[in-house]
Amino acid sequence: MKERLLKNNTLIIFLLLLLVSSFTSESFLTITNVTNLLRQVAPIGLISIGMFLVILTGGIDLSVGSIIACVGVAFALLSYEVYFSAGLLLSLLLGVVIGAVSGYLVAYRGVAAFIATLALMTIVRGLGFLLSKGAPVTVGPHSSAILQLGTGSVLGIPLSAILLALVFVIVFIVLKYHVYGRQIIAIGSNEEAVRLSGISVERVKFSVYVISGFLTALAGLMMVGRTGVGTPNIGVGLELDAIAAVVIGGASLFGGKGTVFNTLLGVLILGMIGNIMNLLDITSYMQQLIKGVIIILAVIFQKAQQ
Amino acid sequence: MKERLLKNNTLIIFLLLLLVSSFTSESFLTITNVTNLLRQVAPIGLISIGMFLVILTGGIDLSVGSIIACVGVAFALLSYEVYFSAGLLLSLLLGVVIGAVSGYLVAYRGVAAFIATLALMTIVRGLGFLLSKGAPVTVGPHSSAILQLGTGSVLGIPLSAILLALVFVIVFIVLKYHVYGRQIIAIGSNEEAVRLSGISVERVKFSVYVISGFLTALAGLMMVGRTGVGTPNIGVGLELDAIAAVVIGGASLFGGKGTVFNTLLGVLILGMIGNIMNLLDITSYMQQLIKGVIIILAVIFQKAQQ
Amino acid sequence: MNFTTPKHCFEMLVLKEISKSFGGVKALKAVNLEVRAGEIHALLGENGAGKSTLMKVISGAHKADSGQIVIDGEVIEHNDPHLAKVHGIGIIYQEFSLIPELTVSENIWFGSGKKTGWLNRKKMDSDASALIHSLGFAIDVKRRVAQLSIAQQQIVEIAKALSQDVKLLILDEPSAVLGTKEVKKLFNLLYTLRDQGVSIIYISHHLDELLELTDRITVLKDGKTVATLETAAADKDKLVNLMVGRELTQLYPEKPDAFPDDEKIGIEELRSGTSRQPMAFDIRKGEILGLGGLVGAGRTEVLESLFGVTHRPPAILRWQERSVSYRSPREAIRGGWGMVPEDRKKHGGILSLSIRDNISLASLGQVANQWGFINHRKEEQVVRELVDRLRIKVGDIHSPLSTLSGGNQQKVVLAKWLNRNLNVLLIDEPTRGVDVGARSEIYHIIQQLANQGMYIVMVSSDMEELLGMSDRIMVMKNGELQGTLDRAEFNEEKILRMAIGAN
Amino acid sequence: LPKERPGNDDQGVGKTDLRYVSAADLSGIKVGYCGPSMIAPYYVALETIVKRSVQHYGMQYYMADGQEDVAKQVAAIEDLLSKGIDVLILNPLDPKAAVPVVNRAVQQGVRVFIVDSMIDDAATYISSVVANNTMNGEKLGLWLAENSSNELKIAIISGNQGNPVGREKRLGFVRGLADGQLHKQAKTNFSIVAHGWGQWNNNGGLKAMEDILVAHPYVNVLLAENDAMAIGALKTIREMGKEQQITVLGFDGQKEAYELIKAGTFAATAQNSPKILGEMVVQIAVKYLNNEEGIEKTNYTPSVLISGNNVDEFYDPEALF
Ligand SMILES: Nc1ncnc2c1ncn2[C@@H]1O[C@H](COP(=O)(O)OP(=O)(O)OP(=O)(O)O)[C@@H](O)[C@H]1O
Ligand SMILES: Nc1ncnc2c1ncn2[C@@H]1O[C@H](COP(=O)(O)OP(=O)(O)OP(=O)(O)O)[C@@H](O)[C@H]1O
Ligand SMILES: [Mg+2]
Ligand SMILES: [Mg+2]
Repeated sequence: MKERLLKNNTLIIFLLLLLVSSFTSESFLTITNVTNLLRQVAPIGLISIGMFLVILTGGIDLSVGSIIACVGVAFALLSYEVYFSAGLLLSLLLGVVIGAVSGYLVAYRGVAAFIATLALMTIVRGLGFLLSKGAPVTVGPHSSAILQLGTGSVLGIPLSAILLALVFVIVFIVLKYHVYGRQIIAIGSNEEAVRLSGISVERVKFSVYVISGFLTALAGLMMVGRTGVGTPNIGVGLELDAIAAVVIGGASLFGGKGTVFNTLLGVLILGMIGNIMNLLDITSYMQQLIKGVIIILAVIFQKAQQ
Repeated sequence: MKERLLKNNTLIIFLLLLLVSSFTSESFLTITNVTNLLRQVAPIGLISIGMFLVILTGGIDLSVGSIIACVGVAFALLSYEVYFSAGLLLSLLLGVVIGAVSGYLVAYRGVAAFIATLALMTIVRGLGFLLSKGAPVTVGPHSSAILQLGTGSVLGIPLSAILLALVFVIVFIVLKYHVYGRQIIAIGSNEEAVRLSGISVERVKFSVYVISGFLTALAGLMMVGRTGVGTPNIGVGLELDAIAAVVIGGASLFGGKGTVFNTLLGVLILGMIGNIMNLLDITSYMQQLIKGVIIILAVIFQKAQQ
Repeated sequence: MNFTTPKHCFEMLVLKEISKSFGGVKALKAVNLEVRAGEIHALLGENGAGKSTLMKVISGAHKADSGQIVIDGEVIEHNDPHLAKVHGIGIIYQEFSLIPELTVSENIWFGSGKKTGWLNRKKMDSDASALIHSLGFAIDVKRRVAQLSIAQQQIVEIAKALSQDVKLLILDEPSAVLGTKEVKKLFNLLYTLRDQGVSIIYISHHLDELLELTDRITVLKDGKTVATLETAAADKDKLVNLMVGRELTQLYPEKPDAFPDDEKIGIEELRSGTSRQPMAFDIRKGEILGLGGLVGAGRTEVLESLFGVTHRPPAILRWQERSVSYRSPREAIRGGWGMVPEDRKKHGGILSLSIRDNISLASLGQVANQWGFINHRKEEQVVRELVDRLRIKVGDIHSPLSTLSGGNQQKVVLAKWLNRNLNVLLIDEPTRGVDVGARSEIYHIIQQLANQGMYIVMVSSDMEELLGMSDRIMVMKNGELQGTLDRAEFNEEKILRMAIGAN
Repeated sequence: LPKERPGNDDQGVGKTDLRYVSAADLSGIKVGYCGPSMIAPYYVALETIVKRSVQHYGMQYYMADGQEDVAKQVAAIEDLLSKGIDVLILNPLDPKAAVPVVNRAVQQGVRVFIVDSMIDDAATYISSVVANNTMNGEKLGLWLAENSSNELKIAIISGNQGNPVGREKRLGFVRGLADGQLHKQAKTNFSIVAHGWGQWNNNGGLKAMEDILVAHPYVNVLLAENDAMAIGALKTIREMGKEQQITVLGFDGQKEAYELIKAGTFAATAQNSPKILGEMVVQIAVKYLNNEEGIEKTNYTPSVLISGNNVDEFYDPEALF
């Protein structure tokens, strides 16, 4: 166990960054900031976990940024039509349905994941705009409980972070102890061999896109919870952040490799980079530059120790 | 030959679209519109050809949208410092250098193309903003000859379209009749075998990113040529359009498959979709939706006949 | 160390103290090898002995950690396949090294042709065509390699290696994917080359081939040279002894005299690729039904349509008064069928996954509770039992399958099916590329399964194996059944005649 | 070769017009500014002005960028709060989305001022300074009604989808135009025949205009929601030789637009000066910190229409924007 932790480069990068951050900014390790940081990474954390599962099977999901937006808009619109809980369920269902469409195209029609989810990214974004008529939609008063999801906390820990932790634990356990998890990993390594072992490759592949859609919808609700508004142009480029987090976590884009723990670390690393740079008053142009360089360094470091 | 054309699904899709467009809008086949269309697709055509070469080797280049912007800004800034021709050369060199960095990371450091070029996308975009301080830069009067590249025409044919045709022909011939072209295709098909044949896989891989950087820089100059302004926030999401064009052209994202002719058709198809929908006054939300659906249909159609 | 090499050396190739490790694995430990000009030199050794690695060192695909390569008295230092070509070394790797998306002629000239410049496609095509003809084969050189059968691909590999003048030709298990007819042609070709003064290194696990073809044999064991002997002075027992360090017990298991009961599965309406006539045959309980024929005869396809792999209308199976057909491997496995596919690396095992995960993949239900959660302790116990039962040589069942030698990988793929209560096991080329020692173990396992009452169908291109293992042999040609032989009628020539349709 | 590229550095902002003098010592005050993005020259100019004005009063300046995404803007504000700012100057991406975080800031004792874009009244900010986009639109509409007689076939090029400021601008325009025509001829006589999207930049405007002019060659008015897109569209108009046919209207008062107005190819634009906005909001914040009375909740910058008549008064070749 100890050895494995020492060999975990993502963990090393994470700890290094933590150390550097604590020393360079005294605001970094304050309770406020840590709480903020957790709130900020929670939605992208959920998305990245879904993305990780998709990437494990050798796929990719570019539609997540659009799903975030579309689900947020849908929830806000529904808040005027149905009860809060019904709105929640229907919004999550929307995410699931979009994921199912991607999954169907990839698993059952053999469309390359990149292109299928790219098309859905466009379609779903358009849908979000159509539904909202292009303007942000404020959540109705009967559903303002959604704000709890974004800003509420239990014993000082943000609710959204707790939810993320919960999802993390479930996915961790499933990957390690459940037949389904074993199948996901195996498919990413050698699809044909898995098929010949009597496992329905299609069904498993389909399912990861559905999960990704679901988790992204959940993240979309969190985003609404932070602002109280469903915004159709939110989350542009988010898919790239999520993918970057997964890869910094050491996963391979060809599938079969990586752990959900490291994906979470990848999310935290990216979140911390953004946070500390804001704290250090680095201008946003410079931030982009530095972020790119850190991603490259992290990935090269990942490879170097292998 | 005839048979091969009949079997070319991309061509069929293209012709179908052409037919439908001509019938639904009488403006479509006017000289003005065709000229516009050619001007609009020329830059993205160049980029897609570069992208195609990268994809042939099994890679991907996400940095093109940022290169477009950064090169445009650099050219505009240089127009106040150096002579026109020097500005042109230096801007193209910038594209080449950025491509070389991607190529180095992918070919010599083994970083996954997706992540290396994703990082560069961020870095180069930041660089463009840093250079321009966030504001568009108007090209100096001594370099206004650049406008020829964007708006000039020879015998009624836009200069930019002629340039695109030239690049297309060169790439076509190289892929078919030059050893280098064989090597590019071979790498995407079976990298290990190429290495065992004593060919420097690294050098070939490196080179395609350089070419992609060069062609994108050329496209960037075309864009500047259209407006006379170097804009740092141009070209966001362009990489996805280029990739979509290549895939609609029947290429595989795993490399080794596809033709540059079909890539060009892919570019025209996407360009026409956007153009005809604008001509038909379809609202932009609907446009996104329709575009996504057409991409999916095209790809499924591609697969169906194989 | 001080090696002085005489200028006019009898040896065309001398390897001195070559060592090579991969991370912690020492693949070669100071190997010495001498190959004379104009001889066919065999390299023999167990799976993982280091044969392929040694050849890759010669071809420049790997750089040796230490040691010297001397070619025609000249010490060469390289880790560049191109330089090896300049020195007249041609090689056919064990794994295919063709480029699927290029045509046959493009492949033949790839690498050996110009490194840069323009191509003369017409000349390339006609030269390639002439080359293949001169080897005694015929393949349309304008076809893409992806469209060729494996045997044809192997021929292209050979043509590619001979596309330039070679002084040394290395063939790493070339016969594994060739049929008897092609192997004969290949041997004749090699004789001709030898007579022209070309040195040849030939690797194979088929002792008969080596005894027939080669002039000298070098045995490799655990990355070290054990001995080099004149073929004339060698026999099977001696070779096996050198190779595995022990006497080989009987290669093929005892066959039972009779079958306890007369249960059978009737196969009807089986259509495979090229066949016009649907096939029909029986599989008997407890027997091993051998499926013979030339490479490309459609045997793999028969197994695949039984197992529901292909998308053709599935075969109809009549069994215990019921009539079923499987549309997917999943359905077949539910029905108690299992298949060990032909291509172990592509379809059989998952190389990057652990040995444990590979073995339990098809039977996760057995070690999981009703909610699908896996009991790791139970799983490992089951896996360990199977590893012991099949005598799979593993250090740690958690290390990836790729760390095992070929024979042991094959056993893992077999072990995967032994954890289910199978009724029927389909085995495609059970010992392709597997060394003699492991082969014998695999044969005994298969026979044991049959004795326990399993239905077994075994495809094999190895005539000896087919004769030694089968209770009945079905022979196919061009996707059609040519006939069935009982054990009493077994006869190599008869089978061959049926396979080429000359009966 | 000209050695100097005109006005694209911090000096190009022009002189400050900060007349208010602070009595209190503000050197310990930390001011955070959070804008919607740094990818439009307008926002870059605004940030520069706010920064200079904050430093003018000796206060410490911090900034965090919203990066075009409401979620990222919320995160950016939170990061500012982590730094312990006393004053937040916010240019919200969305009127509603920033409300929860603003109220959280206020609870922590941070004094919040809003600039450029409106925020919802549910936010407990102290004061806001905005350009009256609707009013600006109206002025353009009125001007057009005034200066035209034939039937108007209007094309509109908007920035990006879902942007509330753009919406105010175009709706204000339509209102002003309708009102103006009703006054003038007791009926309206215009139709909006095309709507394109230009991503707020030159190229976008150009490309949108190409397709618009092919489909609707009879267009005789173009309204672009910012000057950059209008300038891009003008290229197309010129290429197609329709300068005489089409009246071009823009928003914001970008320097290049003024030059074109002087040249006569650009009809009119409505000033939305980042300089005035930035200086006003900082000045109001300083007044508040000095406990001054009578600070308005909402403050509008003057709405000014700039056309050929008055462009010389406003044109500043050194201006950043
Ligand atoms: N690229 C590599 N990386 C790590 N280990 C390797 C690599 N190539 C070979 N090995 C290891 O080196 C040893 C020798 O392998 P090699 O392929 O040379 O055996 P071989 O004699 O050709 O076996 P076979 O008869 O199965 O082909 C094995 O333990 C193998 O696992
Ligand atoms: N990769 C391939 N591409 C195209 N055709 C193929 C390919 N492999 C085999 N074939 C063709 O399919 C038919 C049946 O092949 P199949 O592999 O089932 O034969 P087989 O008898 O099992 O041969 P093998 O001994 O090589 O396994 C033959 O006509 C063969 O030429
Ligand atoms: Mg070998
Ligand atoms: Mg076979």
